[in-house]
Amino acid sequence: MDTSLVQQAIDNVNFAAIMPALILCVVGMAALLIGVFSKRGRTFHISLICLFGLVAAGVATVGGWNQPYQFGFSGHVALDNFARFFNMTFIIGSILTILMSDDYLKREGYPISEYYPLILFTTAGAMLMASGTDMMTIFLGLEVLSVSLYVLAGLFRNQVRSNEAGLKYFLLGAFSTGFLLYGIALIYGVTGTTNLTDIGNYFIYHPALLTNPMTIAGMLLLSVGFLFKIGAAPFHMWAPDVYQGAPTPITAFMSAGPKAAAFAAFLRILLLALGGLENDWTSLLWVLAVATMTIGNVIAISQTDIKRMLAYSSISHAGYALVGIVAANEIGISGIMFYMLAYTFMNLGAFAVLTLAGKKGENNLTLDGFAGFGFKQPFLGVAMTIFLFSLMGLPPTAGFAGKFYIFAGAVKAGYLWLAVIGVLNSAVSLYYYLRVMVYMYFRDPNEEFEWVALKTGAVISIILAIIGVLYLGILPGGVMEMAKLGLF
Amino acid sequence: MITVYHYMAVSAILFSLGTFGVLTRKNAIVIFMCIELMLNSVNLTFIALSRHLGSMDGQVFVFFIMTVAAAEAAVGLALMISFYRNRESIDVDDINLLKW
Amino acid sequence: MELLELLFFYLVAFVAVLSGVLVVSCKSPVHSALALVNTFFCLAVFYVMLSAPFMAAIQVMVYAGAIMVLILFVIMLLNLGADAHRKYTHGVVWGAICGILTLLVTGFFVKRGSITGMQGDVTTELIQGFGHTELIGKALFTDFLLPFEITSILLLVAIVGAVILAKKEV
Amino acid sequence: MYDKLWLIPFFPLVGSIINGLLGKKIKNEKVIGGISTVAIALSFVVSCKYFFQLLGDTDKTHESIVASWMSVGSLQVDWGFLLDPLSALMIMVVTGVGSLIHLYSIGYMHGEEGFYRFFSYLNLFCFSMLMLVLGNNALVMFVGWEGVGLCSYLLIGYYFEKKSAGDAAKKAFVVNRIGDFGFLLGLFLLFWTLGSKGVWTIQFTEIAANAHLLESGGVIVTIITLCFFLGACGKSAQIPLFTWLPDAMEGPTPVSALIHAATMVTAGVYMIGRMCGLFAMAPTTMMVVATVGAATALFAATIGLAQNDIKRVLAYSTVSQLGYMFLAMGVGAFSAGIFHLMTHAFFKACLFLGSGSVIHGMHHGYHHAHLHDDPQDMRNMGGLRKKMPITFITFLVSTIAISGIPLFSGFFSKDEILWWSFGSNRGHWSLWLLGAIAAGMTAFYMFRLVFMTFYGEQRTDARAKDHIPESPLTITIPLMVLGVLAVIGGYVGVPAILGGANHIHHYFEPVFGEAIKLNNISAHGSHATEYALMAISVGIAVFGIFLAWTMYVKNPALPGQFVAKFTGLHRVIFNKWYVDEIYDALFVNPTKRLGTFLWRGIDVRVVDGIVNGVGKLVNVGSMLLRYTQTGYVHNYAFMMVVGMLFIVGFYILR
Amino acid sequence: MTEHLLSLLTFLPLVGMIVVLFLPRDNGPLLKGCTLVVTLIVFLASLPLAFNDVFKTSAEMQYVEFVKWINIGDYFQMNYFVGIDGISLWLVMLTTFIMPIAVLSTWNAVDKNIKGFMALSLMLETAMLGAFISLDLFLFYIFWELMLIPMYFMIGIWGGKNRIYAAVKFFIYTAVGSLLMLVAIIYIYYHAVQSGINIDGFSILDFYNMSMEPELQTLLFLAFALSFAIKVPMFPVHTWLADAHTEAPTAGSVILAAILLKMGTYGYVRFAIPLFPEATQQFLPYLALLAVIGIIYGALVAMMQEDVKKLVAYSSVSHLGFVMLGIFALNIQGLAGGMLQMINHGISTGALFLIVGFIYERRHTRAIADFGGLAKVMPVFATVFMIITFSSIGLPGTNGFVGEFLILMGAFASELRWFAVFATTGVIFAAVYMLWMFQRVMFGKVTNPANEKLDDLSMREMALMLPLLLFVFWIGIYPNVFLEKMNPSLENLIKQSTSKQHVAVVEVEQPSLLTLNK
Repeated sequence: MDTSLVQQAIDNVNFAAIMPALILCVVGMAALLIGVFSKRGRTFHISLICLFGLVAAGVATVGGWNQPYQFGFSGHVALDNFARFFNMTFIIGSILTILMSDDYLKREGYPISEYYPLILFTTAGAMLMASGTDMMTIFLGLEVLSVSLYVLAGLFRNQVRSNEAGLKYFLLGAFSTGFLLYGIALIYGVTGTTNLTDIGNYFIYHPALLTNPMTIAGMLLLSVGFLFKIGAAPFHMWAPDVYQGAPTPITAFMSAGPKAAAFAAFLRILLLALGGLENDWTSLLWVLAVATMTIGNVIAISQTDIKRMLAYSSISHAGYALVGIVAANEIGISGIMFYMLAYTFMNLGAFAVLTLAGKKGENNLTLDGFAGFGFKQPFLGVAMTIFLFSLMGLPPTAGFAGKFYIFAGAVKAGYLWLAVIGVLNSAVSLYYYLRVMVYMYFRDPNEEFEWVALKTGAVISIILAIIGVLYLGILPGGVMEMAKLGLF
Repeated sequence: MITVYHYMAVSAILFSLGTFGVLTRKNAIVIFMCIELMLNSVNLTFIALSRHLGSMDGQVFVFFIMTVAAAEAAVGLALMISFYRNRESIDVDDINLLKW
Repeated sequence: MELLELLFFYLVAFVAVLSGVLVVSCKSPVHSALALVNTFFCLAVFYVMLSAPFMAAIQVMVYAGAIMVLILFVIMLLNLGADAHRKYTHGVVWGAICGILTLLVTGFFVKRGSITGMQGDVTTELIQGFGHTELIGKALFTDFLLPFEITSILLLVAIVGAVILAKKEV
Repeated sequence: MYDKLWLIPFFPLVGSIINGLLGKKIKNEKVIGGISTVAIALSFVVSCKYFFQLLGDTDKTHESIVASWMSVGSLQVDWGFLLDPLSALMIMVVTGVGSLIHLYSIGYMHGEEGFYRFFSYLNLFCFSMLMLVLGNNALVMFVGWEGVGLCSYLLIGYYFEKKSAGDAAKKAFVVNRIGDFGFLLGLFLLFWTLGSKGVWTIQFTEIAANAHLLESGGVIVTIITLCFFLGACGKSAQIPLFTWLPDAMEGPTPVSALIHAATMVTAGVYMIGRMCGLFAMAPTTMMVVATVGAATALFAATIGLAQNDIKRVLAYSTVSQLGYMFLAMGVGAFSAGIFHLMTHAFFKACLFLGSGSVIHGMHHGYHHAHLHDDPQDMRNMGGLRKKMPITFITFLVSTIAISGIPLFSGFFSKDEILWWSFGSNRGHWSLWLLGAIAAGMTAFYMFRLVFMTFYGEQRTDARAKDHIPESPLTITIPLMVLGVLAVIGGYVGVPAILGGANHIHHYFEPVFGEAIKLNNISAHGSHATEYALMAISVGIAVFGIFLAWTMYVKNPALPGQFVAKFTGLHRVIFNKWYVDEIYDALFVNPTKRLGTFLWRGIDVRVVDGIVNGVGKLVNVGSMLLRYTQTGYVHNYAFMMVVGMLFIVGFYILR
Repeated sequence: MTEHLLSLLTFLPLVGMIVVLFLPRDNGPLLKGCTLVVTLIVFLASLPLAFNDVFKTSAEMQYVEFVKWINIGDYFQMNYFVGIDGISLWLVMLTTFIMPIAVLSTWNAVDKNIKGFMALSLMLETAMLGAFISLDLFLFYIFWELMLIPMYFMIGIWGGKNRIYAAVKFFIYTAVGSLLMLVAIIYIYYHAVQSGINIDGFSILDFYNMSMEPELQTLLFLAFALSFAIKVPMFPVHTWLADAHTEAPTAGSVILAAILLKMGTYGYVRFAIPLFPEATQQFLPYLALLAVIGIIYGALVAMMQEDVKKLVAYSSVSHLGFVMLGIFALNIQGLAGGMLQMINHGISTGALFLIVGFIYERRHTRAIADFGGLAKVMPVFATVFMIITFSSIGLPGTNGFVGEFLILMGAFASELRWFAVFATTGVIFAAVYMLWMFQRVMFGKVTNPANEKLDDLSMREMALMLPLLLFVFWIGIYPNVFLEKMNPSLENLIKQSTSKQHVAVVEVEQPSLLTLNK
């Protein structure tokens, strides 16, 4: 009995299926150890190690592209193209984050070596979410990600805003976890399993269960949990505060990677496990998508703090991405994948500019603080402009291609009005994005404007982001094709 | 006969109590405890269901939930401590610097 | 026997709910914490009744033992018992409405729900024969190996996080 | 044969371009003036050649296409010229009178700033006018039509530093544009109507040939012709669009003579003549034309009675005489109308140039005495016949001609018109009556002008009165030539009952004959009637002269008494029946107010208000929604629970 | 070479922009010179298009280039598909012709951030040319939106006092419309896919042949029409224009008026009408009504303006109203007139903005009341101004007349007869507001001492105006050069918009694409 058990366990192990996450975890732990033995305040080499880890994970991901699916661990993970695509998104997000972080942390006075491993663990958690095919894996991946993010958000422990961000995120995140778990429990009760494929199959054979209040309630409570992570209304309210209070690179990271991870997991659950409830969740998400993008865009208009404004903009982008889920067709889903990648580039790029533009304490990241910025710092100005245009969704940028992709899905699925509302929302969003540019270029700088030095890491991340934004904007074909192949 | 519904009813009551507590209490630690209460109610559901369905998955899930709760408790309490150091309070009404 | 069991169930359930009420209503966090411990114990009893003794054990050990001790420790560390004169609740009415509604909603789907999931092979006999702990262990190291490993990362993150957050200096 | 017609407008165009581009460099007035005068004179020579060639030709209609202009689908427009008796006469008048006035201008405009500009414009005007009369289709005519409007604008605004000049120029152009509006509408309607009958054309010859496709006397042809008539009204200063012409006297006097007396203002008459085939088919329109013409003749004459500005009197006289021409066209006397056009060109040009000569002299005198009195006010003149004899004689001759005294040109043409207005089957005795009264008034105010200017005491300021010279030769030669023409010009159209052959009538036969014949237009009546009418009109004219003599020579105090007695009437007439004021109140000011309202009210308040309002609304919504983000965790948690309750509640209770 | 001529034209400015970006930022003349050279090269390179006689006979797309661009299987395909016919030919020419003039006009006017301005100008040229030559709706949309960016910055950075409001208004106003168009574009594509016709990406040539049920056409047409109407701009969505024109720098105004506004009218001709012929018929009276309101309204509002530039801006509303009326006449005269009037408006109004720029550079004011009597001080300027004024009024012999005449003629020959009657009153109002402005600026005595010593036009300024004047008369006197090359395409367009047979498409039940686990 013992041997067979061991054999069974060994048979189930398939490292290939978790390779990218594995690499990140190993490198993360190594970096932690090295950090312990490094001189306090020296973090650069740690960041390099972590970058290396990310690149390695990237190689592992890309190397497996279009290879057969890797299942493993008793159906707990599946490294398919869907996961690989999202993994690339996470890796890119993390790389850009780490690049912009080092000088930022030093400037703000928190050269914490554990920071980088935590980012790696977060990324690993995100990867597990994206490739998890069991509620349990997804939940644990989510928790790894969340717990790391609680820590990262509250990283600046002597800064009240950072504390507050971390604490708020923690309290609300834990609260939402309660709903998520309750939802999972109910689904488990109805189907007797937590494996997504099994759940889906079970519903196929027992279609009567699809109208059971417990099933629906389970689906909805589960959605609440994910919608919270995505930042969809009315579960979005943590986002602006946390984004504003968290360290800027973390804000950037949070709004890209974890959000994409939540989308990935949400998509998998909805499509694999709850595909039978399509009518229910599309109608729900229809409303929530509209609410999310409207609230995000409308409130962003009256913001003066750029970080907070981008936080609201991030909410509205989540709303656009939800449109893809509502469409619930191939184009919409590939669209979300593409959009998340595009959003990673443009949003991280914008935040990278902010990390450079800010001064210690970051009290100057307001619209007024940006007056005349474009001419004083031409490079950052142009970069910010490109990112903002991309966020607006104007061609030829990634944002446009992404929006086009998603709205194409919605239109094809017949959600014409949703697409119309979406584009009208984009019109509203023009106003506040343009206002940043108004301040950057059309206003004279304040008296006390000081030139801020460009830091290599952040500049590299900005350049990478610009390349990404323009490449995805002008020649999106390849990546769009990849997103298409990424359907599971 | 004690059915699974009995357990689930208790669980539902505890869940609602937890929600109520989260909404009404001011002390962040108590809020956290209320969240723990909610998680525990979920645990109860899981185990009851697991027993009812005769599968181990639910219990394993509870196992992981407990781990997660522990991890969250560690991080959450650390966050509260560092917040307390700065604000001399863990009243959630004092967590109001970031708004609008 | 069954009736007795049922009565016992109601008793435990009553205590659990009462403790839960105390958790949310006690002014002092310490009292709340103690009430919560009480709830946990009640749940442990339930677990035993559900023939999950291992879960009951770790419920007591991890929850009541570790987590609640940690919480109590922090309460004491921050000396939160001192500011008892302050108002400790807000929005009770709205909270109560929400709580009741939540109860209604959850009650509704519990009542209407059909727990008809696929039946597994774990029977009382198996538990008694093979042993609950063994079953859990088997599950963890075969089917749930990956989640189990993930929890290690999770705990690592939590430890590292707690350390860097609670450290006083950089 | 006729393929060099384009030369006629070409010379003035070249002259205009040369002067316009190089005039500033040339500086020498003689050269500039010379270029222009030679240019127009060359045109005159070419015109003469073609005119006589046409006289000897049996085929009376010749077209010459220079190039295609626009070719869009069924619309084919060419740059083409048409020479027939009508246009031949017109080019003779335009180039002939034009040449004289160019010559005159050399002297008159001596020393003016922008001398080259003046001649450039003048040449450009001649070019446009020749395009107008020579165009073989309505669009080329329209080019000229608007072109003369442009030149009129430029020349009226020649003294652009004077506000009144600028205003007058603008007014002239805008009022003309109102007419053009009619012209265009008529053209579109005509094009479309004929097109729907299968003939897509705007060529005059083809229009004339296909006019029969339209329903004679029908609504459509009436509307078409009324539209064209609106155009004619604008150009030829008929009621209700006459107000610009008196103001146009702000331009230099040669301009008044050429444009606002001899040529441009007669374009409307010419156009009706050109379209006679259509007009003849629309009796209602003809009626309107005749009535408007007669009314204008009388109305303008009444205003002319009381004006003191020498040029204004002439201007109203022009309006009045144009009214006659329209009366003629309206009653079907096409050839008589054109005949009057020609004679009027001679004597009115002479009168204007004469007045210019007087003004020139007065100006000289004032300039010498450093005075700034108005050199155009007749109350400052008097007794000039001795100072400027040539001017006086030519002026007098022309005045007699315009008054319709037998043996002078005006008599023949005017009498022909009056006879037709009475005797034509399209006429009416009341039209004749109006015309006759107007003729009497014309005689009165013209002689009032002569008497006030040349007779009696010299009322000029003592310091200036001895320094008023006769004008130089460049001025007097055109005067003399035109004076002679004013006398003899009428003999081409001596009516049959006076033993003449009425050459002009036969000359126009190829142009108007068919239209008249097809629509049965004829004037009949006994010779006795004709003689009687002639006598009455001459009598009225003589009475008018007598009255003028009584009031301004014999008894100069009389006008004052008269004015004192009829103060109200005089004021109304003196102020031109307040037509300008009425127009301002009725059209100009409401339009301005409407413009302001549309701008400040609609554009800024409503449209932009909505746009900005939506923006503001979103902003306000943003401010409000923003405060949902209270920063308190329990509020957020509350929202989450509420959201969860809504969602779950909705779906499971659904 | 010729087969890639259009791409060359379009992307040459972009290359130029990159070159400009690497030039030293302080060397103004070099930057300007380089930009000017690039635009001139583009103009010269575009001349073979204008001299190609194939347009006289063929309505086919010429110089077609087709490159696969984005190809996502059954999702969607976009191609780099460009080409021109007689309709776009002259707009391309207009663009390449106006750009050097606009650049030259900045010589003294733009003195800060020259590099940025020049780079944006070149980017704008690429975008505009791209929009005119695109035959793929998606590609068109990309260029269409791309135009906003440089213009936004031009207004916002180099504009007048109220520039921020104007720039933001311009951007949002125009973007709102185009976003709806984006949805419509996507919809058309999937409709085409569903109806089973053979399509090559978003190629409009394929969409032309697609039949749509009328209700669908209505919706899609409205989306397109709104977008284009804002760009034109038609009443009542014109208010961005006054602000944008007024605040933009001279070169910006010139480009905006001369080319950008044509995007809207071009959009109608190229997309809205042939794609949705039945909806066009349905909305024709309303759009024509708006066009006529625009004509009269624009004129009346222009009349009362106190700011020269604003006056010219509102006159654009009026003129573009004519263009729209001509287009909606949907007959050859009207369309030809409309197309010609687009060019005319580009030339005349462009020139007017240059003129306003000249006096603004000298006096730094645009208020009419600050001027007066300039004709005496600046005679050459007065002459040029006068010619352009009359061109704008539509005096025969100048370009304006030919266009207006054909438009009105066409409108009169169509069902829009009564609209044409009212539109013709615009002829009167045009004279009123232009001449009144001209009088107040140029005539009268010099009352303001600041106006006494103004320099007359310099050689550079004359060089700007002379080409424009040349075309004023050329088009006025011999428009056939232009007309004959657009006629075949226009006739083809009329055929498309009238003879298309519409068969009701059988509703195809959309198969659920989620075959993921079912």
